[in-house]
This record gives sequence, structure tokens and C-alpha cells, in this order.
Amino acid sequence: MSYTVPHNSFKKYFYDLFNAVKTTVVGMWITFRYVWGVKSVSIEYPEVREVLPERARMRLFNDAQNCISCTQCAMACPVDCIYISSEKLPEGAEIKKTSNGQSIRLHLTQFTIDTALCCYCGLCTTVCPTECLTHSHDYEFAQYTIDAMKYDYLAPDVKAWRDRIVKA
Amino acid sequence: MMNKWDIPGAPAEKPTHNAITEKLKTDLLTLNMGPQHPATHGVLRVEIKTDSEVVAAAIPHLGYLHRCMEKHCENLDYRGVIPFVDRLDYLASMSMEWTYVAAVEKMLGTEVPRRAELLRILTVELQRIASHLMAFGTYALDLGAFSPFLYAFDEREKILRLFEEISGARLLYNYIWIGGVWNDWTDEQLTRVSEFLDAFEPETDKYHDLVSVNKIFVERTAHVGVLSVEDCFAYGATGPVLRGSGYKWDLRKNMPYSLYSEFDFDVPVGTAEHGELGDCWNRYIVRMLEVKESIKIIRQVLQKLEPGSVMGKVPKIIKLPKGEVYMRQECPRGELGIHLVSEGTDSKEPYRLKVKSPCFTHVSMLPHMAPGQMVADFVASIGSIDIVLGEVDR
Amino acid sequence: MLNELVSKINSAVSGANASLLTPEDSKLESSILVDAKKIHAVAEFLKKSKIMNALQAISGVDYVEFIEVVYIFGNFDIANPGQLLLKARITDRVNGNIDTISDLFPAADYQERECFDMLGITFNNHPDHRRILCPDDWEGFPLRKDYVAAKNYNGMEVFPEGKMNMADREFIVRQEMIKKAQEAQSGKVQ
Amino acid sequence: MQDGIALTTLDEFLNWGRKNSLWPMTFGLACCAIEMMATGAAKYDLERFGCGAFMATPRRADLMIVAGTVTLKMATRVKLLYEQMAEPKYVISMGSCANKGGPYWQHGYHVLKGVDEVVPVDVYVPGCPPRPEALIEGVMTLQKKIANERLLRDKWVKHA
Repeated sequence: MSYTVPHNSFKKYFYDLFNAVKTTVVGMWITFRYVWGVKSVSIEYPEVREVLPERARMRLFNDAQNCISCTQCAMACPVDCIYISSEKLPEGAEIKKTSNGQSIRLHLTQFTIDTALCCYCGLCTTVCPTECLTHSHDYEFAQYTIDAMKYDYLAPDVKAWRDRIVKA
Repeated sequence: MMNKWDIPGAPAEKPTHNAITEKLKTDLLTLNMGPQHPATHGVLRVEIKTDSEVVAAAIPHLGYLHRCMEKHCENLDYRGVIPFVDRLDYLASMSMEWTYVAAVEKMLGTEVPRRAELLRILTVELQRIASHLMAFGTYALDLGAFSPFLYAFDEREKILRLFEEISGARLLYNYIWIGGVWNDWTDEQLTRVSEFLDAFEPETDKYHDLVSVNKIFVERTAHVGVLSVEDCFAYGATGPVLRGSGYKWDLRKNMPYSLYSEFDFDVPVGTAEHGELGDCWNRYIVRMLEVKESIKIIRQVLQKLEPGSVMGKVPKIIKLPKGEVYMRQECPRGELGIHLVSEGTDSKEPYRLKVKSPCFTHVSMLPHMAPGQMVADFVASIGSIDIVLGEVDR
Repeated sequence: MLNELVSKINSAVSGANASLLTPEDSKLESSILVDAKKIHAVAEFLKKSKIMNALQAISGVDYVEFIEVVYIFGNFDIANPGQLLLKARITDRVNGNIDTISDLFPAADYQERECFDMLGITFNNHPDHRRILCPDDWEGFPLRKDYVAAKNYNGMEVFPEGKMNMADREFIVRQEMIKKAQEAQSGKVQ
Repeated sequence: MQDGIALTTLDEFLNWGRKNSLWPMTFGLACCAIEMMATGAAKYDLERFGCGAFMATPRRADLMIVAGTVTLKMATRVKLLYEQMAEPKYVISMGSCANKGGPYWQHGYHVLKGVDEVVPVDVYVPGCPPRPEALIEGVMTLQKKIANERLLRDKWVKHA
């Protein structure tokens, strides 16, 4: 790597010339070696997909059946993109249980997440007591309109959606 | 012999270039570089006044990415600030997070478990490698070499994959939390880190062969954009810019924070092997040598790691005592400072959060560096200070 | 250590009125408060006596009664590294001004411009006193506590209603109102 | 078959050409620009979709990928760049910030709430920042849109 520069200008001229050719050839050789023997790193995306790590934070998904309307996620959200509202259950109504045994005392009337605002920081999922709000591994949801980015997790088609996203 | 060429009517001497340019009076031409320009690393706009091809003055215009981050932080709780600090220097999010978190922890007086501190050092040094790889790739791209960009990104992707496994995101992690780190690394992941380092170390030599000693690269960068140590102090430059000028200053060594005093590593300064101290080549080589030091630190971290908890005791709602703190840490681009002011324990939000960003300081040196350079050299100068506009404009 | 520095500043610069600000909590940073009119002389003293050799940042904090300009100096001396928070207070919110120190520390040039842009403090004798982050025709100083964001800039709506999720927020508000009304009603009935 | 076979086939041919040579403009704004660069690099290789030739000038580009936060100061420049592009031109809004202001929507006094305030957007890619695959998916979504364009038919065939 190091070399001493000859002071004689005539020698220096040829040394520079030699050096330029040498370093260029070395660089070209490094690049040329990639032609053979180096495994291709490209992932041919639509056909081959990279397996995402378990913790990957992609689109949010709320399993509304387990939601107890505690609004902790909406409070923790630094960008306020989660909108929840709920009302009291009518008296005498059956109190359902979540999958981890907490009782649902409020009737969830709205659970909307605006994914066009979400910053995918993961703060909402860590505070969720029933672990119903999770980051799914679904990142392919480019849209033609901005309104399609707002997801209502109480919509009637959420069942089919759930089957697609939550690969249990 | 009537003249040099033996042609009647020809002048005795060949007119020199300087003699012509001295006679010629040209108007200053205003060139607008940016905000959309491939060489300005984002949305920096530099108004250049050129005298023919020589830059006479350069006036940076900032604020094209002013995202009001400091205003936002005044309206968020202390945990919610972390995603916003991430987005400052998006190439070194881990370092940004740690500086902010360290400031909060200093005010809170939290004890951070030893394993968490070591993991923080591990991630931050990996991030330093990733960030310097990016600097290497884009700097070569600025100067016309494309393949180093591909090689650098290839290695960077491996680090990002590790980060994605532990934190869940590729770029903006939200991994270092107040009191510790979010997730623990498994032994399998730690072995993969050491495997990565073993494979990556020879690659750095390849980069030296490919770029550092390449005659074209050396000619473009040596003796270009020279900054003396006095200039650096006057403008408050830190990080690789200060070290490239030959001043051996690194916060990790000179004012050790966290557990850095336990580690054995070197502070690389400009070698002046090509060019002179403080020029673009030396600033570049400091980054490349720092990558090796980071590898050294990570190896030591891997030896020191012992099982344990990764999260200290932190109250559920964080409220800080009245007062302020100024926290400095060595980030890949220089010293990041966080000036955090709290308004007493009845408030959940920071009263003021000022970010002293190294890139902002370095951009302010451009008007000092530019005069007398060719326009192409000016591009090399911008690349060598390695700015990230998210941090400059905040 | 800071006590010594305070007495040094007071003896070197007459009228500086330097005083030590110590927080109740010992973990936090102490700082030195000086008279705003003497800031240039104090900075000159710090530079000449080689106590601090670089300016790191100029931060401004808007406490509503006064605006505090915080000069953050760093000593990049390997034998004696350190940092110092030097403060000056400005009570006039409309015409608040302070002397520039950019002739001593060129780093102050951009930092002071940022401080002017964000908090509206005028720096006297500054060579290039313009806004730096916001556009030149921007109104107001964003980091002041009483700042109200403009609704329109150059014909662009800053907070367009359609994008603010008003319906969702209204939904929440309406639900709360219904809840309150129900509670009030049930209270009456009982 | 009101449109006729010839025009349909011609349209398809034109769309095929357009959708497979989308040259984007080198136009990075913020964090998402890094992911855009990663998409162009070796691992994800945007070139496979005929979309990897990043042009340094808007005059030669077909596609503007708005990658990052658009501030009010930058908004006029984005509009200028869009107008400098030659027809046909398409815009992909990449990431939360370009979609709707992203994390900066609430107190962002200097942030434009979505790039669609100044330029027409064809495809919105969510994510903060989106994964490179997500950007590729956005490009594919745009290609789907281009494949169904009715250039000649809309021009020459009069619909009732």
C-alpha cells in the first residue's frame, strides 16, 4: 500500500504512469473476479421471497375478537394514528373472554389505524395487554388511493383478511 | 534557429495558460447545486459562484428537510421521542437512539444492566460499520466509481439483516430503550456476528485495493479541501473530519462513556500517506480505518458478554427532575450532542430538546473549504464530510 | 471547579455578573449565567485564556418569562477535556437581542442563525443575519412556546382537513359526548 | 368490440413498452432514499423490472419516486421537477411521509401533508421506510396500472 515517491521528475512520471496502470488493473481484476465464483446475492423478489425474521415490524393487525378497548396502544402511539372508541355493554349482556382470559367489558365500536401515518415503531404492540395488536409480516399493500390506507379492523371482510395475514 | 519550432512568424515562447487567464476578466457565474442533485447526498442546496471553473464562493442553503423534529419532541412522552430521534441520522439510528437514551438515563439515574450496555456497544459499533460502508459506497459513487457501491451495500445488507432480526426494522430500529435494550440477542445470532466479522475483515482489504490506493481516486481526493486543525476547532468540527486533520480526539477514548474505558482500541487519524493531513483522502481513510477498530471492539464485546437481564428498572411513566443535561457521544459522523431540558416532575414531556448535529457543523465549513477549488473538487469535498441531511435540518 | 471559573470570569470581565446555577438534583448539569450584554467579552475571555477552545452549539430555551440562550462550549484538549454551559437571559420577547460571537468562534455563525430562526433572538453585528431552516418569508418563530402554526404557506394548506382524520377524531369525541350524556341521564333517573 | 382489435393491440404494445422501461429519477429526500438505493443495489436489483436506470435529470426520467418527507420549502421544487419530466410520467409516493406527512403530520408546521398536495400520485407505497420489496411491489402495481391504460382508444374512439 505504501510507497516512496521518487523525487526525480522523469522517474516520477513513469512511476505515476506505472502506478496508475497497476492500481487500475488491480481494481479491474477485483471486479472481474465477480464474473465467476461469486454466488449471486440477488433475490428474485416476486418469485422468491426472503423469509422475514420473527420480529419484523410490518403492517399492524388487530384481532378485534381479543381487544378489550383499553386504548393503551392509542396512548403509546407517538404519531396518533390509532383511533379507538367503545361503549359500555348493555346490562345483562354476556361478558366474553379474550384468548388469554381477560374479560371484555366494553363493546368496541371503532378500531381504525391509518397506515399512511404509522411509523412502524412497535411501541403500540409492546403495551398491548392481550397481545391482539401485532405487527404482521405483510408488506405488500401498495395502493392507488390514499383513503385505502386507512384500515377498519371491524369491517365485515376482516375475517378473510385475517386468514390472509395471520399465518398461524 | 528563429524560435522553438523553427517556423517563421511563430512566437518565441508558447503562451502559458496562466498568462491568458490573468488577462481574462470573467463575470461570476451562479451555479445552483441542488436541492435535487446526485452529489449532494440528499436535499442540500449549494449556491456556487464560479469564476470560469473555479469556485469563488459557496453558500449552502439548508432547510429543505426541516421536519420540525424539535417541536414534535416537546409534545411527546420520553419513550415516544425515540422513533423521532431515529429519523435524525437515518444511517446511524442506533447511535442517535443511544445518545438520547443516555441523556434521559442520566437525568433519571437509571442503572443499566451490564449485558444491556455491552449489547448497546455491539449494535452501535455494527451500525458504525454499516454507516461507514455507506459513506464509502456513496463517496466512490460521487467520484465516478460504481462497483464499490454495490460491494458496500452487499455487506451492509448483512448487518441490516442482523438488525432486523433483533429489532424488527431495517433502518429505523427503536431498539435501544430507556433502561436497556428491547430484545436480547440469542447465542446463534452472536455467533453469526462473529462469522460475519471473520468474513468481512478480508473484504476491507479489498476495498483498500479497489479504491483507497487507486490512482484516479487519489488524484481526485489528495490535496483537495484541506482543513487544518485550527479550522476544525474554529468551526467546532468533530469525528472523522477532526481526526482526518490529524488531531487524535475521540470521545470514546478521551471522555469515556458507558463501558468504553474497558475496551482496547485505537483512534485512527489521517495517515497522510497520500496527500496531506486534512484533505479529502485522509478524511476518507479515517473512516476506513475506523471500521477495523469497530471490528476489534465487537470482538471484545463478544468475549465479555455474559448472560443476564437486558432491561433495568424504569418507572412505567417517565418523569424527569427539573433541570437540564447535555449529553455527547461519538457517532459515525462526529459528536452528537443532546441538550435536554425538563420542566419538573409534573410533566411527561421534554421541555426542550436541542440536537447539536455534527453534520450541521460540517456543512458550515463548506464556505470555508470551497474558494479556489474546481467544481469537481467541490463535489469531492462535499462527499468527504459525509453529511446526512436529516441531521442537518432536523 | 465551576465556582473557580465563575470568580475568574467575574474578575476578568467587569459587569459580567456571573453566577453559578446548580440544579436541585446533583445528577444534572450545572451552568454559568452571565449578563447578556457581556457575552462577547466572556466568550473572548474563555477563548483567550484557553479554558474552552471550541463552540459546540448554541441552544435556546423559551421559558415564558424570559428566553435563555445556552452557549455550549467544549474543550478539545486531550489533557483536560470538558464542556461548559454558559447562559444568558433575554427578557424582551419582541426586540430581544444579544451580541454575536461569530467573530471569535466561526462555528457560532450558523448556530446563531438557527437560534434566530427558531426563537427570534437578534444577534447584533452578525455577518449574515438570515433565517436558515425555514424559508426567508416565514412568519413567527416555531420553537417559541406561544407559536401557532400558519394555516397556509405559499398557497399550500399546511394542515389540510381531509388529511387530518377529522372523521375518526370526531367519532371519538361524539362517542365521549354520548357516553357523558348517558351517564348524566342515568344519574338523573337514579 | 367498440374499440377495435387494431387499436387494442397497439395500445397493448405501447403499454408493454412503457411499463418495462420506467426510468426513475435520482431523487432522494430522506430516510426512504436509502431504501431506494438499497433497492437499486445488488440484493434487490430494481433493474430486473427495467426500472433501475436512475437518471440524474428529470428530463430523461419517466418515474418520480418521492422518497421521503416533502417540506414546504421543498414542495415547490418537487412540483418544478415534476413539470420538467416528459410525458408519460408517473409518480410513486414512497413511505408514510410522502403519503400523508407520516410521523410529522401533527405538529409539522413545515411539512407538507402528503406529496399528492402538489403532484398527482399514481401509487402509494406504505412503510416507514418501506422494505425494498415493498417498493418493488409498488413498481409492479404501477406496471399493472400502465398495462391497462387506453391511450389510443381514448384519443380516437368516441365513447357514447
